[in-house]
Order: sequence, then C-alpha cells, then structure tokens
Amino acid sequence: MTRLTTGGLIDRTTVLSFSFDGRPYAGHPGDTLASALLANGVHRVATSVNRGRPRGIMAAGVEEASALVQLEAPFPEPMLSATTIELYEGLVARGLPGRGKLADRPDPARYDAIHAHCDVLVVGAGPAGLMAALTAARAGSRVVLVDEQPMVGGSLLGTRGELSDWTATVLAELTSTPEVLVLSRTTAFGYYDDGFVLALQKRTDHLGAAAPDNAARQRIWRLRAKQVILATGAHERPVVFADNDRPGVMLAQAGRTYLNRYGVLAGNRILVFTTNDSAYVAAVELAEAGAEVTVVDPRTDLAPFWAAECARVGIAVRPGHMVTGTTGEERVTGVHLAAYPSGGASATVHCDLLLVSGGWNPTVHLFSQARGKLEYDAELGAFLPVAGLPGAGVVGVRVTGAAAGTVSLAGCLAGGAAEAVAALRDLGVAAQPVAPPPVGTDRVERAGLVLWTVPVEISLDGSDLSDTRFVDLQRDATVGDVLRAAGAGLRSVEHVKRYTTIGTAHDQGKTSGLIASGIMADALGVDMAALGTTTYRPPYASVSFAALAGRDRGAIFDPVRVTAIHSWHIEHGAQFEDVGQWKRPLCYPRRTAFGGLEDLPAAVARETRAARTGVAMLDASTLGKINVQGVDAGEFLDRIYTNIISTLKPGFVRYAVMCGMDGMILDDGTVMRVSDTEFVLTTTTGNAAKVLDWLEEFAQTEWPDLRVHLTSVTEQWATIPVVGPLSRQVIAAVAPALDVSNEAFGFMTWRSAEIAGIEARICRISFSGELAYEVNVPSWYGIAVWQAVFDAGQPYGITPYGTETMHVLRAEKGYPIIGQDTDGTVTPQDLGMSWVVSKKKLDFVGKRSFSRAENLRPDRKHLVGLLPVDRSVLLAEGAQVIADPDVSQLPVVMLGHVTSSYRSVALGGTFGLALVRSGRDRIGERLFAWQDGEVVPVMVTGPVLYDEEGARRDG
Amino acid sequence: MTAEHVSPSKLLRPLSPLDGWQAAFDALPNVVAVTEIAFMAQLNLRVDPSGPAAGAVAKVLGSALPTQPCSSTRSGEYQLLWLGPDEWLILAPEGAGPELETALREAIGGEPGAVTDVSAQRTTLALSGCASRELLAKGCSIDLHPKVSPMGTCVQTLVAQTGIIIVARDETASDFLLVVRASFAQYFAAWLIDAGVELTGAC
Amino acid sequence: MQLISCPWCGPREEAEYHYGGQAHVAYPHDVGAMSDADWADYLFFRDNPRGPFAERWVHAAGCRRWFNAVRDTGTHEVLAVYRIGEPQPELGTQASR
Amino acid sequence: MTGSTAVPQHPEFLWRNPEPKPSYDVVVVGGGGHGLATAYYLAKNHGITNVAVLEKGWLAGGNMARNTTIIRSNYLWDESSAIYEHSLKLWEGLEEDLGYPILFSQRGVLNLAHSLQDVRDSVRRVNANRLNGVDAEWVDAAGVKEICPIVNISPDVRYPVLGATYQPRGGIAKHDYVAWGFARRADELGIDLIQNCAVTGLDVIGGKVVGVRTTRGDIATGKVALAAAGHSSVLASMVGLRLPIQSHPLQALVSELLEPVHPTVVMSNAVHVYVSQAHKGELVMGAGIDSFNGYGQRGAFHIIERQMSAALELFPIFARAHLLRTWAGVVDTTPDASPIVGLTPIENLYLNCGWGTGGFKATPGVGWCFAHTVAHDKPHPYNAPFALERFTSGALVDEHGAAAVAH
Repeated sequence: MTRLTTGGLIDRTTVLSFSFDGRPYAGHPGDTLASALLANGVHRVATSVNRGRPRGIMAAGVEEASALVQLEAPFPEPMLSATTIELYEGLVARGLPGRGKLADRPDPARYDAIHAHCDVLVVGAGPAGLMAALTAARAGSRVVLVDEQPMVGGSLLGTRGELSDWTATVLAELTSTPEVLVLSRTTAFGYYDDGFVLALQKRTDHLGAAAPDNAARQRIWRLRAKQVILATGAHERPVVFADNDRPGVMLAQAGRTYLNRYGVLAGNRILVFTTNDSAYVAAVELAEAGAEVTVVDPRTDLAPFWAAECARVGIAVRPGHMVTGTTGEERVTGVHLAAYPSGGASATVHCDLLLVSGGWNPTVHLFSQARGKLEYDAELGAFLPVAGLPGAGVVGVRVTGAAAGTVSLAGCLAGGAAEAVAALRDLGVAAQPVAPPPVGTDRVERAGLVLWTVPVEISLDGSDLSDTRFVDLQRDATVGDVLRAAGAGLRSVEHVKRYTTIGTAHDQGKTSGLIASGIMADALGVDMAALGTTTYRPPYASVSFAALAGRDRGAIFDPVRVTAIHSWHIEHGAQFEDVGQWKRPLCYPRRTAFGGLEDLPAAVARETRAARTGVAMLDASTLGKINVQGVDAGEFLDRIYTNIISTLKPGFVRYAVMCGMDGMILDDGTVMRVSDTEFVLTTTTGNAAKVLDWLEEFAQTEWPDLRVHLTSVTEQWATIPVVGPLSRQVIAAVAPALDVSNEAFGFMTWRSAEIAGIEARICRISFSGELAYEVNVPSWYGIAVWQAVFDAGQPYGITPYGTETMHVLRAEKGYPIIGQDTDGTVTPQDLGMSWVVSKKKLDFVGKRSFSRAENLRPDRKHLVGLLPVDRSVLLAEGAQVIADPDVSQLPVVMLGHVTSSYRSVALGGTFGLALVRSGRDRIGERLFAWQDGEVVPVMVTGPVLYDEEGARRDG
Repeated sequence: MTAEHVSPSKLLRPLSPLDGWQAAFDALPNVVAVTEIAFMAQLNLRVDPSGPAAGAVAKVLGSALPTQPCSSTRSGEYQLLWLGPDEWLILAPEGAGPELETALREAIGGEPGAVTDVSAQRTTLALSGCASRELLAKGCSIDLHPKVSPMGTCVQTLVAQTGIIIVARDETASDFLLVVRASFAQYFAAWLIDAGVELTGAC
Repeated sequence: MQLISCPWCGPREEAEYHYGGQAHVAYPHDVGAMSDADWADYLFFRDNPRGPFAERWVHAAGCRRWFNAVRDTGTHEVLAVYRIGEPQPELGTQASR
Repeated sequence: MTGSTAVPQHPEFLWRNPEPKPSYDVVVVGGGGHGLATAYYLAKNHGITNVAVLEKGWLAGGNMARNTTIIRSNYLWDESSAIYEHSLKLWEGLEEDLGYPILFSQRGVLNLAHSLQDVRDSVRRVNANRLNGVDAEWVDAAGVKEICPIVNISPDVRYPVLGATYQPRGGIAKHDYVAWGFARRADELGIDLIQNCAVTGLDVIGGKVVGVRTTRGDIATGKVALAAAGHSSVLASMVGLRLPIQSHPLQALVSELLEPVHPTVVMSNAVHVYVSQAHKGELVMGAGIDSFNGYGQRGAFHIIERQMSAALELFPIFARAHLLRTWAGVVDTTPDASPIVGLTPIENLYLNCGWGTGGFKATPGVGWCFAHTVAHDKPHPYNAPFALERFTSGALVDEHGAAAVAH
C-alpha cells in the first residue's frame, strides 16, 4: 500500500469499495479514481490506442492525457480521465484501449440548464480567484465563482495545507454573502460573445448509485457576466524523452498533489526530472514523506536555496543531466540518464516513479476563446495573455494568477485582488483590494530552461514504431511524427496537428500542443512566436451530449401546439399528423365490424363521402389568423396580396394570395372584412408566424406612413368548417336566429351569429367545393361549440374529418395546398390562378418579378390534374412525370412531378395533381408517372376534377 | 354521444387551455405555486402614446399607459402591460372585454390605433413562491433579480421555446404573472412541472 | 450567444431576435421602370462586408419591433443600435451603444 | 530545443513552400479544397501548370478543415444532381488518381423524413435521382433501422422517423487528406502553392484582370480564379463586383473516439442533425447555420445545445458521448442555395463560390468544371446553369424550394 497513514484531504474513516479492470479495491471519500488506484499500487490504467502500450496516470487533473477509463457502473460512460472521477461506493471502471463504449440502453439520468447573471464572474477558486471573488463580494457586487474541484483552493490543494485556514474563511464569507454564488465541481468550458460563459456542474456523479433520481446529474450554467476574471491557473508540461509514456512517469506537481491532497506516496524511489525550480518543492516534500529522491536537472546553476533543501532532506541532485529514456513494462523501473546536452556519460538509475517538469502552460483557453491575444514569452516558454481584450465590447475579460504567467503565490494573491478592483472600476464601482493573507518567501524566483524534448538523436529503423518519444500519449504521436510532418513540407502548426493528430484527443493537447509547436519551431529554425499555437476551441473540457441537451428531451423536446378542441379529438380516436409544431387530426378511424380499426384509406373514404353527400366537420383552428386594423389597412393589404383587397365590402370574404419579392407564392388564405378599417386574414397553418413577420417587416420598415396595425389572433378563434350538402341544416340548428338561406347569406360572405349564447363569426367559404360554413368562436368555447355542432349534426350523420380528407376534397376541386402543390418555385400563374393577380394595381409585392425572362417562358410548370389510365392505381406523391415510358437511357427528361395523389370516392378512382412543364398545353395528352421503377400511364386534365361548374357550393 | 345526453349548460361552459392541470400544479413542491387564472379579459391596444388618442384611452382606463419599456401599471381592476412603443396588453376581469373594447375603440375614434380582443389568445398563470425565480431561470435568459426587474417589470421573452410575457408582481421576485399563448399552454405547463421536479422543500 | 440591445427593451439574448440582413435597402419606388438587372440587384444582392455592417434585426420574441444595428461581422461587436427612421451612424466609428 | 534539428526530406513529401514568382498564367485565389482541385485539374486536364494558388492562411484551413465531410449527389434538380454526380464519380476514382489515401468510405447516406411533407419531398427527390442516374431509394422507418440500427424509430417521439431517402454510394472522406492529396499532385505538376499570402487587391485594366496584389508582393497574371468561399464577397468587392452572397457561421463538433456504433451517415434537415462516425471512431456532427452574417468563425452555443437535443431524440445512445471540440466555418450562401460558378463581367476573372454547406462533396467535381471554365474561358456544361446571370433572368436552381438543401 502506498497510502500514508495521515495527511491529505481524504476521509480515512469511510471506506469506499470500487472495482477496476475486474478487481476489487478500496478508497476513501476525497479520492479520485486515480488517487485511489495509486493508493492501491495500480499504475497501469489504460492501453494506448494504436500501439497497445501500457499507460498510466500522468497528471492529477483535467489535463490528464493518458489515464482514460470507461465507467461501467452505475451507468456506462465512455472515456473519462481517472483523475477527474471522484470516487464513490460501487464505482466500476475499466481502462480503455483508446476508444470508449456507449451504453446500449437509455440514460435514465436527468440533466438541466439554468441561467445566472452577475457583475463579476470569477473562473477558478485558487489563490488568485479567491482574492478576486472576495474583493468583488465585499464591494457588494453580484459574484459567481466557479471551480472544477469539489473544494476551493486550486493549486493550494496540492500543497501541505498551505493557506488552508484562509481558504476556509474566505469560502465561509463568500457563501454567507448575499448575491455571491460559489459553484464547485463546475467547469467553465466556453466563452461566447458578450460575457456569456458556459459551465458544466457535475452535481451528483460523486454520489454514485446514491444520487437522487429527481436531481439533475449535470447542469449547464449559462452565465452572463458584465466582467469576467479568469484565474484558471496553469498546467505543468512534461519534457519528451524516449519511453516517456510508461506508467509511473508523472508530472511533478501531480506527484506532489497525490502526496499532499490524497495521502498517496506514488513511489518509493523517485526520480524528479525538472528544467525549472517549481518541481523542487515536490522533491523535498516527497523525500520528507519517506521516499528516496533523486533530482535530475539539465541546468548547472542550481538555486542555492533548493540545493540546500535537497541536501537537508538527503536528495541527490544531478545537475547538468537529463533523462533520455526509461525501462520497465507495466511500470517504470529505471531511468536512463545522460549529460546535458551532450548525451555523454550515460547511466541507468533504478526508480519506481519518474516525476517530470518542463515548465508551465498558463490556462488561457477561455481568454483565447474571448478573442484575447496571446504572445509568446520565450523565457517562460509559454503563450501569455496580452492585457486588454480588443474587440470584446463592454465586457471586460481579465486574466490573473498563474494563467497570466504569475509565478509566485504572493503575486497571484495580489493580482487577483487587483484585477477585481479593475473590473469593478469598469462597472463604476470603487473598491479596495482585500488584504492578502501572509505567505512565506517564494522560492521559485527564476524562469527555468525551456526544453521541449531532450536533445538525443534516435536512430529510427524506418518504422514509426521505433520512436517512443511520445508528444501526445493519447494519440500515440511522437517526436518522429512531428519531424515527419516537417519533412513532408508542412510549416503550419495547424497542419502538424492534423498530420500527427497531436492535440485532438480527449485532453485536447493541454500538455502536448505547445510541445509539438516547440519541436516544430526548433526543427525548422523558426521563432515560436511566429509559429503561434493552434486555436483553443470550446469546450475546455469534455461535456456529455446529454448535459448539453438538458431537459429538452422527450415530451418537452419541442413545443406541441394543440387547439382548444384537442382533447375531443383524442377522446374520439383521432390519428394525428404533425404540421409544424401543431398536432392535427389526420383522420378519425372507426372500429370496423371485425373489431379492428379502419385504416387511413377506409377512414378517408368514409369521411369524404360524408362531406360530399351529407355533412362533416373539421377543426381548422390551426390556421393562422391576423387582425389588421387602421384606415390604411386596405391599402396595405393591396400592396401585400396579388389581388385587390381594398374593394372588399364589410361582410364579405375574399380568397387571396401573397408572393415573395421573387414572385413565388408565399402563402394563401382568406381575407374577411370586418369593417372599413378592420380585416381578419387567415394564413396556412405552418406559415402563420412567418406571414405575420413578413407583414410587420413591411409595415414597420417600408411603409411606416401607412396607418395599419397587425395583431395575431390565431388562438383567439377556434375555427370549425361545417361542410356538405346538409351543412345548412346543421348551422340552422345551432344558430337558429341566423338566416342561412343562400339569398340572405351568400357565398363568400360572413355573418355574426349566436350559437347558444356564444357570439360566432360564420363564413360562407368552402375549401371542398361543397356548401360549407366556417364557424369561428372564441377558443374558450371551441370545444363546446364543436360539441354543439356535432350534436346538432347527429340526425344528419355528421362526421368529423381530418387533414387527409380535407386534402382529398380540395384536390378534387383543384385547390392547391401551398407547400405541397407549390415548393417555392411556383407563381400564381403557374397554378392557373392569373385571376388572383391584379392587372390594375400599380404594384404589389412580387409583381415586378413576374416580367422577368424566366417567368415569361411558355414552358413553365403548370398545375394540372392527372388521371391514371388504370383508375385503381394510386400515383405516388413525388412520382416524376415523363413523356416517354422508355427510361433505358439516363438521364431521362422529367416534365414535372406529382404533388398530390388520392383515391377518390367522388371521382370513382384515383387521381392526382401535378406540376408539369407546359402542363396546360398538354391537357388531353397521355404522359407517364415514374415511381420507384413503375411506369404509370396517365391522362393530363385540368386541375378541377369535381363539379367544375361550381354548382355545389350553394347546396 | 347524442344531444340528449349532454345538458346545454355543460356544453357551453368555456374551457380554459389548462383546464384539468391544477392537480399537477398542486403536486409541485411548496416552494412554488402555480395557478391558472383563466378567462381574464385581454385586449391588445395600439395607439400613438404621444397622440391625442392616448389621452382618451387613459381616461377609459383610469390611468396613463405605461410608456417605460418593459413595464406595467395597475389601474383599478386593469393591468396595463407595455408590449411595445405603441402597443399594450390590457388585462381586465373576466367578462369585461366586450364593453372595454367598445369604450377603447370609441376613445380612439378616428385617430390611428387599434383595439383587438385577444382574451382567448393567451392564458395567464400565477407563479409564486420563494423558488419562482429559480424555476424560471431554468428557461428564461432575462435577469429577474429584483434590482434589475423590480415590481411591475413586464418582459416578453422566450421560455422553453415559447414566447411568454412575464410580469413581476412583488419586490422579492417571488410572484410572477406568466402570460402564454393558448396553443403552447399545455406544453409550457408540462415544462414548468418538469422544471419543478428537482425543487426541494426549502429555498 | 450575442447580447444585442433592442432600442426599446435593452440587452437581450440573440435567440430573441430574427436577423433581417442589410439595412437601408428601401423598397424601390417605381418597380415598373426598373430593368431586370436593377430588379435582380434589389432582390438578391446585398453587401456582405467583413467589419462594421448596418443590419436589420427584429426583436421577435420581445416587442416585435424592427430596428437597425451596426455590428462588426468579424468580431460580433454591436457598435450601435438605432430605431427605424433614425439616421445611420457613421460606419467604422464607435457609436453610442 | 529538440534533438533532431535536421528535417529529412520525407518520402511522403507533400508540397514545396515556394516564394511567389512575379507572374503566372493563372492565379487561383483560395487554397482550400476547391482552389487546390481547380489547380490540379488545370494542370492535369488542360496542361496549364504555370499556376499559383494563393492562400491567406494555411492550405485547406477554411471550410475544408471545418466541414463534416458528407459526400452525396442526391440533389433534386437536374442541374444540381448533374454536377454533384459528376463529383461523386470522381470521388470514386480519386484515391487512385491522386495516389493518396483519402479514406473515401461509401457507407451510404440517409436523409430522414419526419413529416408527411418530408415524405412527399423525399419520394420526389428519389424518383428524380433515379431518372437522373443517381442511386437513390426510399426506405421506410424499419428500413432506416436496418441500415442504421441505433436510430430511434419509435412512433412516440416528438417527430417520428417516417422513413428516409438512402443513397448507398454516398459517404464520407477524410477532409485533410483530400486537400493534401490534391495539393501534393498539384505541387508535383509544378503548381506553386503559396501560403500566408493574402490578396489585397486585383488589378484591372480595360475591364480585364491583369494582376493580383498580395501581402507577399504583386503578381502579374493572365487569369484569376476566385475560390474563396465565405470570403468571396470581400475579394469581389476589390473590383467593385457585388455578389448575391451572404456569409454565415456554420458550426460543427466532434466527440471522443468510440467503438463503432454508427455504420452510415444520417442527416435530418428538419431537426438539423448531421452525423457520421469517422474512421478513428469519433462522432462528427454538423449543426444548422447561424442566422446572422459573420466572418468570425464562431457561432452561438444555443445552436449546439439544440442540436444535441435533436441528436439524442434520434440517437438516445449518444447520451453519454462527450463533446470534445466545436468549431465554425464561414459559409457563403446564395438566395437559391445553389453555387455560382462561371465567368464574371470582368474579363479573365472567374468565380466559384456560394456553395453554402455543400462545398466539400463538390470538391473534385467543381475543381474539374472550374478548371475547364478557366482554361476555355467558357463554362463546362455542368456549371453553365450556375452562372451569375441567373439571378437576373430568374432561372434559379432553387434547392431551398426543393427541401434538399444543406450539407
């Protein structure tokens, strides 16, 4: 066991059982899976994706590039870093051979999202972040502080409890300050425009199977801040050498963190290879914890303080040396050393843990995403944020602490407070920086040696496999791969990334990206500053798809719009169709004599027969309705519609078509004139919002001088067409005071009437060719009036019908459905509706487009009827119309396509509507419909196939 | 079912969009309370706030129209909600719609303007309780903090892909009126209830 | 998610708006007198600069008002918003927000 | 410092990095897939090798590096299916032609239908495709499940899958390798690929383009071929040419490497989900276009969130896959969602743009046709319908109207 008996932030009084790669282990609350594995002496965690090499734990946080695991229980989750999984009872995981596995069953967990607003958002609760948050909190600002760890402290968590009393006090103060929100286990993963930061909070993962069912497992915080302070710290980076991927090779700060935070001494004979002073403290603390430690440092001018410290605790220091390789299989057993930089005087030293430090990469991801500029600092070997964020608008984005390249603890503390003061000043708040806690003398005072990879020639045998100098462990990409990219002529870091795949794995190159650039720059003899970095793309750390989907799943994925009569349709067995977001009854299948349900054709045959021979009713409430008021309403509508509206008299209704600027049909509907200054328009169901927007745009931006106001009344009115030769009797029964005679209430007029005390507007309009009355009542009464009509129609066998029957009825009459018989390339003239296009009006929307060359072509596609020669054959909607049935030579000239096709009771067989090139000139011709290999002979007819003379509309 | 089996009084009962949902609302944790306020009269009013009609309208309503964007005022039984620079939604007691519509139309007279009865276009929900703001934050991107959105604030926005009007009715952001289009109401209610699943007994 | 200031309602999330493309392209007065080329230009051709761009937006989920904005298409920075009928601020200058 | 400072000339050498010469016969502006393919076919098909490809950043670093690599030709209109099918046929021989592994995988493409109108549009397109010689079939929901077992075809979801069009010859390829394959061959044939070379002006004398000004000096040239996708408007404006193009952000994303679960390509225009599983195992997904004009190569995050919701409705097992990286390209959209490829009012200036979300799949096809256009000063029959004049005549190729838009 490598767990120490004391120390760390773990709870030794509680034992958590878990399983890894099929073996049982124990750990404690406060552990990560990685620390618990190390505590159990498990170093090999995973297998590399391409080369099958054993891989271990190289970090203690989100930058882990190697220790990838698959969670199996409580629910399978692919590819997580062992270093970011908090241990819980019953955890089952296994090491990954590079690829994760998705569960084969639905995820039962809940996820959600929530918005939060603040004056100052602080990302990172390390020393700088805590100082920033406290300064802002004391100034009375609304503050959100997010941190990925379960507790605050940041880098302090890896120390021997440095400032732990202070962090506890600060946390207590922050959590008790109103308007301050501290979010732990929360990773800010993306900076978007204008102070919008996305963060993922892992809320119940650490509870394992004990997580409550009703709580969202993970939550996306949509944080909108006026000022953002990034105190995101830095990631240590390694130095590359041969066989640097063996389990037991670890970043120096990680080794220290496992010791101090988790009470795990990850090795007994430890070699620390560092190019800078920051790793010495790890060496000293590990030695004091009982390990035998050797430090290898390529520099010869050791810092006197650290030389003395090493001497004090018995650490052997090998200045002027470097690590050139390792031995071991499942775990490192030894290290090859050589003089730096010559490579001479090589030796092998035994060890069971190799800690490496090649310097630090400031965590500048969010800053870069906010368009912050980065500049290469040759001394630190790092890209640092340039103060000031050009083009970021009013939202200030500041970087502080190690993320800004600050090395000392005192500097981080002071910097955090100062940035908060600056941020508050930009908000017009005068604030004082809070006093930092006292800290000891900082002993990392100088920049280290920038060394990407040790300078040793490797004799490659020509195969990629002989190079074991791994730059990106997860991608198995090596120094040789980088050099190969350079040799292939690549000069851009983005090309190298793509060529080698370095930086594209789970860790997104947090430790490897810069090293690859460094190797490239050295190889090409160019400046790192000129080479630049690859782009830091969101997310900073991986986010599950489910977390992003949140609660927008299943029943609440997308709004379901229903009419006021919807519950009646459900009770009466309607089968529904999605029309945009609306649910509309498609048909109302009845029980058959055999106990089953009618199929669609049977239901439609019955429903259409009722409408043509008796009476039937439809819920047309989904039609868009727009109230248009104002003295210029008529003029406005004249400009919008292709036909004249202003001449319509109150009490009358007119069918009308509107086109886009390009002259193509946009929508159609009816216009009812209520008074001189008031109209009500209808739109098609799917276009209601689009049409209102279209009208508003003209009213507000093009013709603001017109006195006209538009108000949506779609849901104000329930709309119930009562259709069929017996509809008059039904209307007479429900509205006894209304004179329903044709003389008193003619076609294309409307009347106010009372239906059992409810004020209704009844229109004599017909989308079926039959005598029909469209009843409009305030939608509160929709279901009651529907029921009243239904009841009154019982003696006449009134039959509710759905959209499919509506489509058949209108198609028999040749009435087009916009969006089905048209597709955005069809003009009113194409539909044979020149009559709806005013010749008198000087202009209306789309008029000018009608005279373009393409619109004047005689061979445009026209809407025509098609009658299959064999009237039992149903044309496919979408069948292509061709002139020559011989299709052996491809491509075949297509004349158009079938837009609508039905079986018709009234017509005694099948029929269709089609858009056909020069269609009106082909009436009487025999053409062919081609559908999935079948050739169906058809006769071209006019589009109106039923009651061409219009005798039925008056009953 | 035939006519004989249904009494006329039952037939012509108005039905609100969220009829039957109260039991589900009542099952929410007691940190929020949701109630549909059905059948409120609602009139959409368009008038130039600086024109003569605005004054005439104010007389009818007993109060000047609020001209501060995103605000509302109360005037006796009326609530006047700002919807746009020349647009308001007037909420009035059940049944008051037709008379008020006539009065407002008369007040506007020949001046530019419009009055539209939209009583059944939307329904209203009262949302109260100490977790109200949290509940709305799960879908609403507007800052409803009382310092930012004090009592009387009236915003139109999207919650759960649904256009809604939110009126802040107290100084602690724990009492809101939500006005939602009728066809979206059931979806929105289902969304609210789902959002409430996680709320616990305490704020 | 850009935060765009509606001239009436103040800053709101981009999702509340609909985009309307280039601003200040007025519907022509006498379309009958226009050549096909001029009409095509009006119908289909819009500026598409990288940098400050005067655009129309409508606060669709809010007050339903159209307005104009000068926005930098490179940085997404909204440089100015102004109501329909108000003059366009000079492009490229940091106008009042 | 690194050990191996000597960069060996590699057997897999890709391209030289030459200094620009003072003059070329043809300058191609834009070193993306289209520009590189055009250069290659100029040399291969027309023997024109005194050509420079100018790229302001790194080769194929724009939309070529940012797309979701879907390849299909099942477009509705004759004009579209002709050029895309020409392209697909070239894809089928491209690996051999380029001598470079492009990982072209004809795993089939499903375009899902979620409403009855979707079904009508789909059947219409399938029938048109078949008569145009393009492989296509309509499959019902059960057929979708057979082709891609992880699609949720339950009728109880918000927008059930009612069926799909299926193009078996469709698929994906490795975008970078495609670009590099073209670049390598073009370089071999003597074409200069010049990176970090931004065009700052075009010299026009007497209505004829004669030169290009760049950040790396002025270059005289007989012909200029623009292939700059989202940046075309900015370039065209240098010579006072307005284009019916708007540039919008288009986002995409990728997951971690996963064991194979998704054997084909699934596209759903209705809910904006476009997903395949790439060769290494990552899920690659495209989103819908952001509505606003933008050159910033960044979109809004709610587009991604919404796309994830839709994706999980279709593929519930993706729930715990992880988003590793998102990015955005700048797509150049036209009013009819069809490209503009052809001559311009300025002599010797040629234009290829407006591909919107469809550019990748067209790469070899348009390179072939655009090279022909430049070489002969006359459009190839396949790109003749896509002339700029169509916006004046009204003879649009309206893929919007036909619902077969996107990706």
